[in-house]
Amino acid sequence: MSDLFSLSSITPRSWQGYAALALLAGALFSGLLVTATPGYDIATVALIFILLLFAIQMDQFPPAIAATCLFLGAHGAAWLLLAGITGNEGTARASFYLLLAAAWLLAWRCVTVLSALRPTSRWAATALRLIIPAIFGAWILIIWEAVTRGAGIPFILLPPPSAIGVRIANSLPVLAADVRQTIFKAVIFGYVVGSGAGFLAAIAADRVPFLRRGLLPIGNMVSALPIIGVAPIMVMWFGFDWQSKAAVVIIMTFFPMLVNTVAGLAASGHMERDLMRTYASSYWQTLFKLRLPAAAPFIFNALKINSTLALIGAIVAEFFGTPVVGMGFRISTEVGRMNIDMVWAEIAVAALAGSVFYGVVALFERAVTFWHPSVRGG
Amino acid sequence: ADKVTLQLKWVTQAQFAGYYVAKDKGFYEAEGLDVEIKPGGPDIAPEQVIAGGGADVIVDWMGGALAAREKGVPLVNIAQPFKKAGMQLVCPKDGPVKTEADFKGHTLGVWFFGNEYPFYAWMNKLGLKTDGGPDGVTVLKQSFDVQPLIQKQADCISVMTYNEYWQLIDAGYKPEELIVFNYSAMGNDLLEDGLYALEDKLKDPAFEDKMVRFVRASMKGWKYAVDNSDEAAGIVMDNGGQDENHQKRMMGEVAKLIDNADGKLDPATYARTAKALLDQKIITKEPTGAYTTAITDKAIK
Amino acid sequence: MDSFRDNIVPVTSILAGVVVVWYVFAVILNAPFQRDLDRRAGETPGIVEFIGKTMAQPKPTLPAPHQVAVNFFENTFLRKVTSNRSLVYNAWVTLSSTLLGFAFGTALGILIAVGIVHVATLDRSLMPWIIASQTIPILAVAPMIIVVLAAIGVTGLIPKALISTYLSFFPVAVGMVKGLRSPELTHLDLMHTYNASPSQTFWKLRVPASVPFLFTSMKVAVAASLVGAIVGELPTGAVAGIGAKLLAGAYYSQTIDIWSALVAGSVVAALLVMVVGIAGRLVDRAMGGRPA
Amino acid sequence: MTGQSPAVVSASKLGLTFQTSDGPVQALSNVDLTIGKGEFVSFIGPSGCGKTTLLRVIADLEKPTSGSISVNGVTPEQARENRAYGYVFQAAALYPWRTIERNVALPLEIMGLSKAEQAARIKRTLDLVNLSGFEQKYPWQLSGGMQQRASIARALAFDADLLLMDEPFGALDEIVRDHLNEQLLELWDRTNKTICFVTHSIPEAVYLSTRIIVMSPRPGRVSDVIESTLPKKRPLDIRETPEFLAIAARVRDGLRAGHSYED
Amino acid sequence: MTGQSPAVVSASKLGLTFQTSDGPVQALSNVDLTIGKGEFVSFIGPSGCGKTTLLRVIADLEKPTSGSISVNGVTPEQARENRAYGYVFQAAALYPWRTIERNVALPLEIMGLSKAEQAARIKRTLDLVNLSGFEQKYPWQLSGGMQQRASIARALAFDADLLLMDEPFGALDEIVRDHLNEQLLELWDRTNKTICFVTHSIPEAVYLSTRIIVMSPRPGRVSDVIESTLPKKRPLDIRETPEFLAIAARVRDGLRAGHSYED
Ligand SMILES: Nc1ncnc2c1ncn2[C@@H]1O[C@H](COP(=O)(O)OP(=O)(O)OP(=O)(O)O)[C@@H](O)[C@H]1O
Ligand SMILES: Nc1ncnc2c1ncn2[C@@H]1O[C@H](COP(=O)(O)OP(=O)(O)OP(=O)(O)O)[C@@H](O)[C@H]1O
Ligand SMILES: [Mg+2]
Ligand SMILES: [Mg+2]
Repeated sequence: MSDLFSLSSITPRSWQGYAALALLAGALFSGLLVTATPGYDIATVALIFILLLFAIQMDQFPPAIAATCLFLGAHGAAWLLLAGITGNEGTARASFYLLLAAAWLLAWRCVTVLSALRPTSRWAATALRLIIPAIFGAWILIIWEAVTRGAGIPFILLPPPSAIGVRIANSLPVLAADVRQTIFKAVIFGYVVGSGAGFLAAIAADRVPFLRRGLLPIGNMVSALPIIGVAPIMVMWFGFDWQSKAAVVIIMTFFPMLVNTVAGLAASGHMERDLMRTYASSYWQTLFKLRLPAAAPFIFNALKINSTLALIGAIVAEFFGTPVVGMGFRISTEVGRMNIDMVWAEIAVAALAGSVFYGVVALFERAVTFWHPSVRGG
Repeated sequence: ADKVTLQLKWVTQAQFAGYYVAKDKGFYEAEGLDVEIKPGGPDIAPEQVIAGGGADVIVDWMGGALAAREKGVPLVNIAQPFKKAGMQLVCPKDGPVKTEADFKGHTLGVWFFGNEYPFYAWMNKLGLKTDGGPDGVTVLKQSFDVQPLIQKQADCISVMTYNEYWQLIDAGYKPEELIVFNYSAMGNDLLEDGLYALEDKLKDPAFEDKMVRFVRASMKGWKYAVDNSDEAAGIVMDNGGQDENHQKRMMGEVAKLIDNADGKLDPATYARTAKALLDQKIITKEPTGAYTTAITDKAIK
Repeated sequence: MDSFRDNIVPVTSILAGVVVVWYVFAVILNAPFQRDLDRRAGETPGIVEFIGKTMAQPKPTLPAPHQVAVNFFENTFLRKVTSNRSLVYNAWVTLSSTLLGFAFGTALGILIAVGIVHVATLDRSLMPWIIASQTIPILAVAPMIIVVLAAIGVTGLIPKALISTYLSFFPVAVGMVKGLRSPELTHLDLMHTYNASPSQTFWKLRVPASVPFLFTSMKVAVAASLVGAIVGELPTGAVAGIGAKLLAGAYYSQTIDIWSALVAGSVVAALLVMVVGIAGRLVDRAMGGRPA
Repeated sequence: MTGQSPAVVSASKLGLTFQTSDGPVQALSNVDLTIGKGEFVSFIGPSGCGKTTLLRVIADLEKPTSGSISVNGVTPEQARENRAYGYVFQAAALYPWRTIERNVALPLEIMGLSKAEQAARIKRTLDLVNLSGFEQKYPWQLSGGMQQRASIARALAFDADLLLMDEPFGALDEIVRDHLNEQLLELWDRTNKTICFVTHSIPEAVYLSTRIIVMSPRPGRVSDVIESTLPKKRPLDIRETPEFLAIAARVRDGLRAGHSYED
Repeated sequence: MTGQSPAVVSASKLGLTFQTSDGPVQALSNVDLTIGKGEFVSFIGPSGCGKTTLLRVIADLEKPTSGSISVNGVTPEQARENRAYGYVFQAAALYPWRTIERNVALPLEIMGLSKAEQAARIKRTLDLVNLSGFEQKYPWQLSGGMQQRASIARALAFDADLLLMDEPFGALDEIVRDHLNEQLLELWDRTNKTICFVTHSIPEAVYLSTRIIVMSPRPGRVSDVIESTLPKKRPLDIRETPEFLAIAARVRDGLRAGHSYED
C-alpha cells in the first residue's frame, strides 16, 4: 500500500491530522481489513486510505476548501467502512476501529475549521450554525452504528441507528399519536401551568413576607417529590389519561421556576430600585417595569430547564397506568416486547421534540433579554 | 463452586420462593453451585440482562422469551416450574361486567411489559377490538397495584392469583363479590415463570451440566417450599420480601400453580403459547429450538 | 439565629393550613370507597362515624395526615437506624447516592459550561446534543445503563449516582453558561486591557459574576439529583432507599407507606435545598454582598 | 416650618451612621438645614463628605440615625409617596432593556400620563438636553455624557416641584454645561421649583445658586453657608464680575478648609 | 513611526462605524494622529464625539472599520498583549465582590507580582489618591468620587508606560482635582510615561497637556490640534498667565465650533 502514497509527502496542519496519520499507520500494521474481515476488498480499503490521506493533505488550503475536503474525506471513508460491515456484523477487527477513529478526527478537524469561519453573509452564518452541530451529531450516530454493528452488540441491548431510522419511517402514525397524547396534551399543559404556578408562587412569596418565610421552605419540599412516588398518586386522583401526567409535569416544573424567579427578583440593582422609589412607584409598577425585566435571564433559565424536565416527567409518568397510547407507554411496553428499536425511535422523537422546544425558548430569550451582557456578547 | 447468576422477573417475593429456599437450604451448595439471585423490578427486562451478560439464567414468561429469541437473543426454555398460569381478570360483581359477553364498551386493566400477550390472545379469540372504539374494549395500562378497580377507573383489572388478588381482598372485597376470569381455567393461559438460558452457551457441556445441577436443586427447592410454605415465606422475608402474611398467602397460591410439577415443559401448552403469539404477530415465524427437555431429563432421573 | 425564629411562625402556620386542606381532601377522596365498603357490608354509619372511617382505612386513596405521621414516626424513631425498615436508614441510602451524584453533576455541569463558554466549537456543536440528551427519559434507559455498567463490573452506589448526575448536570450547565457570560462588558474590557489569560478572566471575573446563577442552579440540581437517586433505585434492584420504599409500598398499595416515604423524601429535599441556600448566602456575604 | 415662606426641606441635628463590617462610618453629623420654596441650593464639598447621603436622606432613600427631617412639612417618606421630587443620580441608572425614549417615559408611565402627554414631554426634555435623534438607541449605545443627559431628561420629564440633582453635569464638557446651566436657571425661574444641586464646580455653584452649602468630611457636616448676592437674572458673563469672583473665592476657602491634606 | 522620536500611537485615516438596529453610527472618521513617547495628550470635545471610542481603539477594545493604527509600532492587539498601557474607564468599573484594596490588587495579581510588591504598590497608590483607611471597604460603600479615585489607583498600580485615562477626574471637586492634577504631572515628569487623557475641563486640558486634540462630533473627527507652549514645570498658578488663557481661549473656540446648537 505504502508505495501507492508516499506518506512522507503528507504534511498535516493540525494535531488531528497527525493523529489521524498515526492511526492510519496503525491500521496498516495491525493488518488490513481485507486480511481479516469479510466485506472489504483491496479496492475498498485503498479507497478509504486515499480519502483520508486526501483530507489530511487538503487541510492546508483556505478554510472553505479545507473544510469541504475534510468533510468529504471523513464521511466518504466512514460510509465505505459502514457499507463493508453490512452483512458481516460482529466481525470488525482493530483496523476497522482505527480507520473509524481517523475519519472521526478529520471530521473534528472539519468542525474546528468551520467554527473558526466568520462568514459575512447572514445566510452563510445561519447555515454554519446548523451544519456544525449536525456534523457533531452525525458522528455520534456513525460511531454508534459502527460500534453496534462492528462488535455485533445484541439488537435488544442497543440497536444501530439505521434500524431505528427504519423503524421511525415505518411507524409514523403510531409516533404521531404518541406525540399528540404526550406532548400536545400532557407536556404543554403541564409546562404552562407548572411554570406559571412556580412564577406566581415566587411573586406571592416576594409580595408577602409571611409567605416568603413559610412558602419557600415548603416549595423546597415539593422539589423532590419523585415522579415514581407522585405518578401513581396522580393517576389515583386525576385518572389514567393525560391529566394525571400533566399533574406530574406541573409538580416537576414548579420548583425550578420558583427558585429561579426568587433569585431573579433579587437581581435588580440598588440604584435602579432607588429610582423607582423616588417615583413612589407601587409594588406592581416596580415589579413590571424593573424587577421582572431584570429577572428575565433567571426566568428563562427555568423555562429552559423545564422544557426538558417536562418531557421527561410526562414520559416517565406514563410508566404508571395509562391508556394504551403515549410515548412513555410505548417505551415501557416495547421494552417488554424487546422492540428496542421502537424504544429508541420514541427516544429520538422525544429528543427532537425537546430540542425544538428548548430552541423556541432560547429564541424567545434572545429576543426578550437582548440587553443582557450574555446576549450582547461576552 | 461454580458460579451461577439468576435474574428474577420481579421483586423478591414468594413467586420465587423455590430459588430462595434452594439457596437458603444449601441445595445449590450441595450441587456444587454458588448461586447469586438478582431481584427484578418494573422495567427490568431479564432478557436484556442475560443478553448483556449480567446473568446465566433467567426467570421469564414464554411470550417475552420467544419475542427476544426472534430479536436475536437465543433464549431456550430449560425448565418450566410453573405448570399453570396465575393471571386472571377480575371484575366486581356490582359492576357492569358479568360474563365475557359484557366486555364490549368497557375499560379493562392490563399489564404490559410483555405480560399483555395472554390478554390480547383472549380478546382475539372473542373477536373484540382493543382500540377503545364502541364495539371493542378500552385498554388501560395498569400499574402494579389494584387502584384502578378501587378508584373505578377500570371495570375489570388483571391480578395474579398469588398477589394482587389478595390486595383486593385486603382492600375489603369479599371473594364472592368478585367475578374471576382465570386464564388457565379458560384454557387461554400462556406459559409463565420458566427458566431460560442462552442457546450458544448451552452447547458447552460444562455449562449444560451446571444448568442440570441448577434445575435439579431449584426443583428440590420448589418441592420443599410447597411442602413447608410458611417456612418458605419466612425465607423470602429474610431475603427482602415485604409483608409476611402476604408472602405466606402467596406461597400457598404459588403452590397451586406448581402443582407438583417436575419442571418439565408441557409441549401442548408450549404449542398453544407459540400459536397465540404468532396469531398476534408478536412473533413472525414459528419458533424452533426454543425449548429443550434435555436438561430436565437429566435433572430428573 | 434570629431568622430561624422569624421563620418558625410562618412555616408552622402554612404547614397547619396544608394539613387542614389535606384532611379535607382525605375525607373527600376516601369517601367513595368507604361508601362502597359500607354498602357491601350493609351498614349505614352516621356522618361523624363515616368521616372517622375515611380517615382510618388501611389502604386509603389519600391517607390522613395523622396516619402518615404515625407511620413516619414509627419508621423514623422506633426502629433501629440500621434496620431495613427504618426511614432514616433508607433516607441515608438515598442521600449518599444523591450527594455523590450531585457532586459529579455539579462538576460535570460546570465543566461543560466552561467548555461552552470558552471553546467556540463546543458552543456550536455540543449544546444541541446536551439538550437532546436531557429529553431521553431516564427511567427508560436506566435499566440498560445499569445492565451495561454491571457487565463491566460497576455496581453499587455508582450506577445510581450516575443517574443523579445525568439529571443534575443539566440545570448547572444551563445556569452556568448564563452566569459565566453575565459579567458587565466594562468588567470584561478591564480584563482585556490587562491582557489577562482566559483562566485569569475566568477565576477573577467570570466565576464571581456567575455566583448567583450557580447557587440558583445548584438548588435545582440538588433536588433533581435526589429525584435521580430515587429513580435509580428501581432498576438497581431496589433493596434499600426511599425509592425502594416507594416501590414496595406501590406493589401492595400501601399508600400510607408511600406517603411517609414521600414525606421523608421531601424533608431530605428541603434540607438539601436549604443547605445549598445557606452555602449560597455565606458565599455572598464573603463576597461583600450588599444587603438588599 | 419657618413661618411665612414654607420650608421645603427642614433638617435639624441630622446624623447618619453606616454600619459596615469594619466599624461604623459616620456619613452625616449634626446637619441643620432649612431650604425654602423656590430656593436654588448647591452643595459642595470634598469627595466623600456626605453630599449624596444628604440628598438620599431628603429623598427617603436612607433613614437618618439621629435628628429629624421634614420635606414639604411631612416626613420624607410621605413626601416621596406624594411624588414631591425628581432625583438625578450621580450615575445615570438607565434601564438597559429600554430605549432612551422609553427610559424617559418610565416615570411618566408610572404617573399614568396619557400617551400624548408622554410623547410631548419626552420630546421636550430630550430636545432640552440635545439628545433628539437618539430616542431609539439603547443606553449602552450612548457615550457617558449622553447617558447622563438622558438621565437628566428623565428627571425633568417627571416635573416635580423639588429637584434633587447629584452632580448632573459631571460628565459634560464646558459648552454643554454652560448651555444646560442656562436652561436649568431658565426653568427654575419660570417654574419656581426648589432645586438641591450637588456639584464639584465652584463657578457652577456660584452661577446657579441662591445659597451654597459647603460641607466637610469625616464626619460629614455643614461647614459654611453662603448666601448669594447675585441677581436672579444671570447672563453667562456674570461670571466675570468681581461680585461673582468674591463669592467663588469664599467657597473655595471653605472647600479648602475641609481638605485634610491641604494644610 | 515618525523616525527619531518613536511614535507610541500612530493612526491614519482611522474610522469606526457601529452597526445598530436603526442604522450605522459613524463614531470616528478619518482620524490622523501621532503621539510620541513622553507626550501628554488631552482629548477634548463635545459629548458623544468619539473620545472614548478613540481611546478604546487604541486599547484594542474596539476594532476600527477603516484606516490603520499602531501602538508602540505594533498592532493594538499585540501592544495589549505586551501590557503596554493602563486604562482608566469613564465609569469606575470596580468589581463589587472585591474590597478596594483587592480591586487595586487585581492587575497586580494578573501580572503575577509577589505579595510584598503588591502590598507596597497598593499602599502607595491608595495614598496617592487619598483613600488610605478605605482599603477594606466594598465599592458600594464608597462615594462616587471615591470609587473613581479607586479606579485611578488601580490603573496607576498597573504602572504601564502608556496611560489611557477617560475623564478620570470627572467626579472630583476642584481641590482634589488640583491635587491629583499636580500628582499626575509629577508622575509623568518623573517616569516619562505617555498619557492620553480625555477631559471636559478646558483649564485641566491646558494645564496638563503638551498637546490638546479637539474633536467634533457626527462623525467624530479631529477638528483642531493645539501644541502647548507652556514649560514642562507647571505650578498651579500658571493658570493665571496670559499664555495659559490664550491657549484656553483657542481650545474653547475649537470646542464651540463643534457644537451644533451654538451657532
Ligand atoms: N452604603 C454605605 N455603606 C457604608 N458607607 C457608606 C455607604 N454609602 C456611603 N458611605 C460612606 O459615607 C461617606 C459619604 O458618602 P457620600 O456618597 O455621601 O459622599 P459624597 O459627598 O457624595 O462624595 P462624592 O462627591 O465622592 O460623590 C463616605 O465616606 C462613604 O464611604
Ligand atoms: N456600542 C455602541 N453601539 C453603537 N453606538 C455607539 C456605541 N458606543 C458608542 N456609540 C456611539 O458613538 C458615538 C461616540 O461615542 P463615545 O463614547 O466615543 O463618545 P465620547 O466622546 O466619549 O462622549 P462622552 O464625552 O459623552 O463620554 C456616540 O454617538 C455614541 O452614541
Ligand atoms: Mg456623591
Ligand atoms: Mg466618553
